[in-house]
Amino acid sequence: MRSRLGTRAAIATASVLAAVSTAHADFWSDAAAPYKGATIRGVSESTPPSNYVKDVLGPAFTEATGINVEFEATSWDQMYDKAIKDMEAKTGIYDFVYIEQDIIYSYLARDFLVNISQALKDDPKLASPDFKADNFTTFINYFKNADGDVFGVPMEAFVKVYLYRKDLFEDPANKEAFKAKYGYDLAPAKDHKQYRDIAEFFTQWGKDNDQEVWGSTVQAHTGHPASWYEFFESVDPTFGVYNWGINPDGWSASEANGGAMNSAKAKAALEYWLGLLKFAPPESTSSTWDEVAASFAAGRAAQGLVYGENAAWIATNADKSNVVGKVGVALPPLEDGVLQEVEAGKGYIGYYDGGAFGIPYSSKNQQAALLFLQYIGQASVQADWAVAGSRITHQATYDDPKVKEMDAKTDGYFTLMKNDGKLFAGAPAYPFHAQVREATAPFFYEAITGALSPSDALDKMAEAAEAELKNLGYRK
Amino acid sequence: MRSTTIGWLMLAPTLLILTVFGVVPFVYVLVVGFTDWNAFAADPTAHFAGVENYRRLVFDGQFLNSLWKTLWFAIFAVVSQVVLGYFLAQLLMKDIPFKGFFRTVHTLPLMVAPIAVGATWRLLTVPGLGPLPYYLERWFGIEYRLGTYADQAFLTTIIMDVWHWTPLVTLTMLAGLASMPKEPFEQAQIDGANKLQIFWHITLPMLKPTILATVFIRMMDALRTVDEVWMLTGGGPGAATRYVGLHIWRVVFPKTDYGYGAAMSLLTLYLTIVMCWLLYAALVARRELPKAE
Amino acid sequence: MLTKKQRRGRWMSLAFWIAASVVTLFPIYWMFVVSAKSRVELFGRPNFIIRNFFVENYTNTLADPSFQRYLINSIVVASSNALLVTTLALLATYALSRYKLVGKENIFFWTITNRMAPPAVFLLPLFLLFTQAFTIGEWKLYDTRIGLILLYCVFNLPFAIWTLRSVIDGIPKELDEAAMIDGANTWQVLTKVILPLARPGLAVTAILTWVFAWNEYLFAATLTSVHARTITTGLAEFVTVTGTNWGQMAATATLTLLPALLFLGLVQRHIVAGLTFGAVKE
Amino acid sequence: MADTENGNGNGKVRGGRAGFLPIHTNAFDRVFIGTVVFVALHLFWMRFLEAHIPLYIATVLSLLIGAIIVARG
Repeated sequence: MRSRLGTRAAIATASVLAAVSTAHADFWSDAAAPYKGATIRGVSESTPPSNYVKDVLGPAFTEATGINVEFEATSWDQMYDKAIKDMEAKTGIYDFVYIEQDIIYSYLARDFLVNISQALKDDPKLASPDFKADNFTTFINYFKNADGDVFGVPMEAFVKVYLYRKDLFEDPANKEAFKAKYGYDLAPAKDHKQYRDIAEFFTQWGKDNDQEVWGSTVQAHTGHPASWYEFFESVDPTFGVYNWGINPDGWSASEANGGAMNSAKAKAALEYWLGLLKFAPPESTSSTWDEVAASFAAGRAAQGLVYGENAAWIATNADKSNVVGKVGVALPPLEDGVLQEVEAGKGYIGYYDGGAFGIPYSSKNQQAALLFLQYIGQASVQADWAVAGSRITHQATYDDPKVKEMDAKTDGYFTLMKNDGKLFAGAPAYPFHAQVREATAPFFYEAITGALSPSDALDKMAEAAEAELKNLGYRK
Repeated sequence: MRSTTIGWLMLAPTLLILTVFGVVPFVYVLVVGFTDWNAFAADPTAHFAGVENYRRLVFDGQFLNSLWKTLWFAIFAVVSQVVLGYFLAQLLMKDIPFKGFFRTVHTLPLMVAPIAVGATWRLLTVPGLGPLPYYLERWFGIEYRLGTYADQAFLTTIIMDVWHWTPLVTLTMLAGLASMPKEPFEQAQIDGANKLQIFWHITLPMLKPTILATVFIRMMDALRTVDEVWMLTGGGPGAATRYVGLHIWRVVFPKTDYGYGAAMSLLTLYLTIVMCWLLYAALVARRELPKAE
Repeated sequence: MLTKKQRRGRWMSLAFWIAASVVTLFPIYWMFVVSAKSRVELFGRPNFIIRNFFVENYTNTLADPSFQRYLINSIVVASSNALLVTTLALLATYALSRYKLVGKENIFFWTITNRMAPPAVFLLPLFLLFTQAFTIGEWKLYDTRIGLILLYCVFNLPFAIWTLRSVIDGIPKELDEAAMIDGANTWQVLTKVILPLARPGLAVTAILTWVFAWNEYLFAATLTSVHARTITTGLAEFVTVTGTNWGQMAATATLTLLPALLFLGLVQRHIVAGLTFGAVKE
Repeated sequence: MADTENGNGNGKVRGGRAGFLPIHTNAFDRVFIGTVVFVALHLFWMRFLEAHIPLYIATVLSLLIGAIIVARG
């Protein structure tokens, strides 16, 4: 939602930023002189980090350069529709667009975006001395092409982590009862069996104590892609099925053709995930990422996989969350052998999510937009932005005192991101991301409602994915 | 005598706007419907594909299913609205205290934006937040989960539509009832007809034009419902409430399947027009009949 | 003098209407309840009582400059569209009703088909038209209020023509013919004879048109960006972002409803009068 | 209006005429009906018959039907 942290803090921060920019006044006002009075327009999803750009960084940039920024923060679906339509039709409405990590390959395949590295090389007057790709975390690698040129300036990055309720897990009575029932100590789950046991245990605990508490959140909306994402990006990999089980060699999905979408591992993963619904709050089949975070914040779940952008406010903001100070952060539970595979560089254990701002080729104010993207990519603006939106894109941001303070309150979420971020990965490099998702999702929803068995659903999905890939002309 | 030129001039702005904003996009869609254009295909340019899209469509189970769902949704919703609207209009004809107040309250839902209707009903029906699932379970032992049970979701979309649009039907019915002459009713009562007979032989035939017009306009809008359902269920669970407007939206936007989506919407438009034309023919026939006798 | 039976009937209807009003109001009341609570208060068992009004949901929305802009845009777009549509529809229906025009029944039906199209797929061509075809130099129809006002005619004109048709047909031809014999020109006939007689019908058409335009979402969301966004698109912005902010969304929805309510209150009398008039000649 | 020769008296009257179609039609209506039939026949053909009989037969057939409707409907 619109970050209200934002507006109030905005004034204070803006003045700080103004001070910062006077230090660099030479560069920003000099470089921007030819574009003074121009207006650049951008579109993004309305998230706390975006709203920070809208409320704080945009106005600060205008003050430093005289370039106006019109920032359209809208819903996720709308943001995609409009950005894609604009670039597809080359209308030139937007001068910078939000690029979610998973759509970048589609955009690169279509040459929608300006090569930022190249543009700065071509016009050195525009290149800010502060802007260096090396300052960023490895997340920026997702926005590079094969030659290492940057096409997007990361503005937010999160990992989807395993959140659990510390208060429940550390309660001695619970520990004892758990040990008595399952024969091992109650602790954040390391593997799927433990996770399931804990989910079962706390669901029963909720019933016995007449509390509205269930074992695990499940992001299982039966009409929204969120559920599809949770499975393919966060659950399937922990069973050792990576990149949706699609084999780029011939673009096959079914096991018969060399893919893994309907492999035994994938079927076990889906069965496990659907099995969690028994131990999930009743709203789970209507839950997208938003409701999962809301359920966890309401204290209705003992554990769950939650997108990182929510971790911070769940753990710290008492206006929005019932579980402030009670949240633990850990790595997702894994099947045996997956961690070794991942460390050997073969896969990943969860979703590294986020996005960047890029410049469409059709933009008519590319130079002004370049300046803006460099402005928000400065090291000096990162820490406040990180606190407002719990996002980190610069390596150095981790060491900022404000961020460290936040890190302590969130049970080390930022530390986990810093140390284990490498185990997570963004979406696979497919240009047909949304197409395959939409083609297979109907069967997936049927699996959640129980109309299809996990095995049948995955078989049908593999078939549908291959048909779609053929139809699109990738699969021969 | 009246000059037809002036008549055409008066029609001209309407025709112009409808042509520019209605026909031009239609022609565009018509053309795209014969291509294989998908923005993220291996070859993202559009190529002429003949009737290939339509050939795929007539075998597309998901699309045909969503058509059926939409049709049933529209029929159930519109029939309930007409029955309920008639009943309420009859009651509003009677002399009751605070009639104006009740009428205003009854008209309220009409004022709520469809997208807000969807949001409001979502607030009502989400487990853990909304009162409906809570009290249904508590008082009647019904497990109410829109995300899980297809029938419940389907029914809820109908109830939501009835809640939203019955007021419009009531108002048109009220107008129809109020304008009916009194004599036939008085005569029938003198002749000793009972209530059912009066309804069947006098009220219904006289109200028929109003009913048909209402059905026509409501049917048209029900068949293109998107906003409310998108907000409430997103088309789920599974494809239970993925009505054709929503289905097309998913194919055209997230999936960027422009060619196929264009074909799909043309086919839907075709079916809607044919259906409405039949209704319209019935309506016009009705209007001309008294003169013919 | 009421008989016992009639009196009982009155009480029964009264009881029925109270019950019906509760059912009608319940979702709206719930929306209001949600809008008056903080996020933390909403967790747990549903509670219909508002203990302490959480004004922040409202103040946040109201203080947001973009919200104010959305509100103004919505008012401008809906009102202009209602005015334009009612005027054009009056002219069109008058022409269809009084002139011998070739194929007018077909024209009438064709205008209505414009309301039948599934909106989703027309978004793409309209987007292209708005951004590339309808441009003058740097100026685009995209993200302008005038663009929305004209576009909403596509589905409001058919509706208006449909409603007004019976109104105009209901005015005896003899009246305007008599005026013409007295030397009135077409414009005078329209303003002096037709307009006063059709006023209730025009009012109801304008009201419903206004409501449709006020409530439209899909086109407004696609064809505007910053300057011409309407209030319904603002509502949708609250939906898909981190930890759905139900309270503020409900507050926005409630605020969206208010102008429409005001409108309804002002014109309530005309609604029924207008539709009644329209059906006289059926 | 003297359109009672068409037993059911069911139809649009102004400028129309009575053909074999159950309602009175003008040229516009008949072209419309012809188009509707044209499209319907093709769709059904693709769904049920194309496996055995090529589609252009449907085209020929529906053009024929369309011509009859426009001429005599």
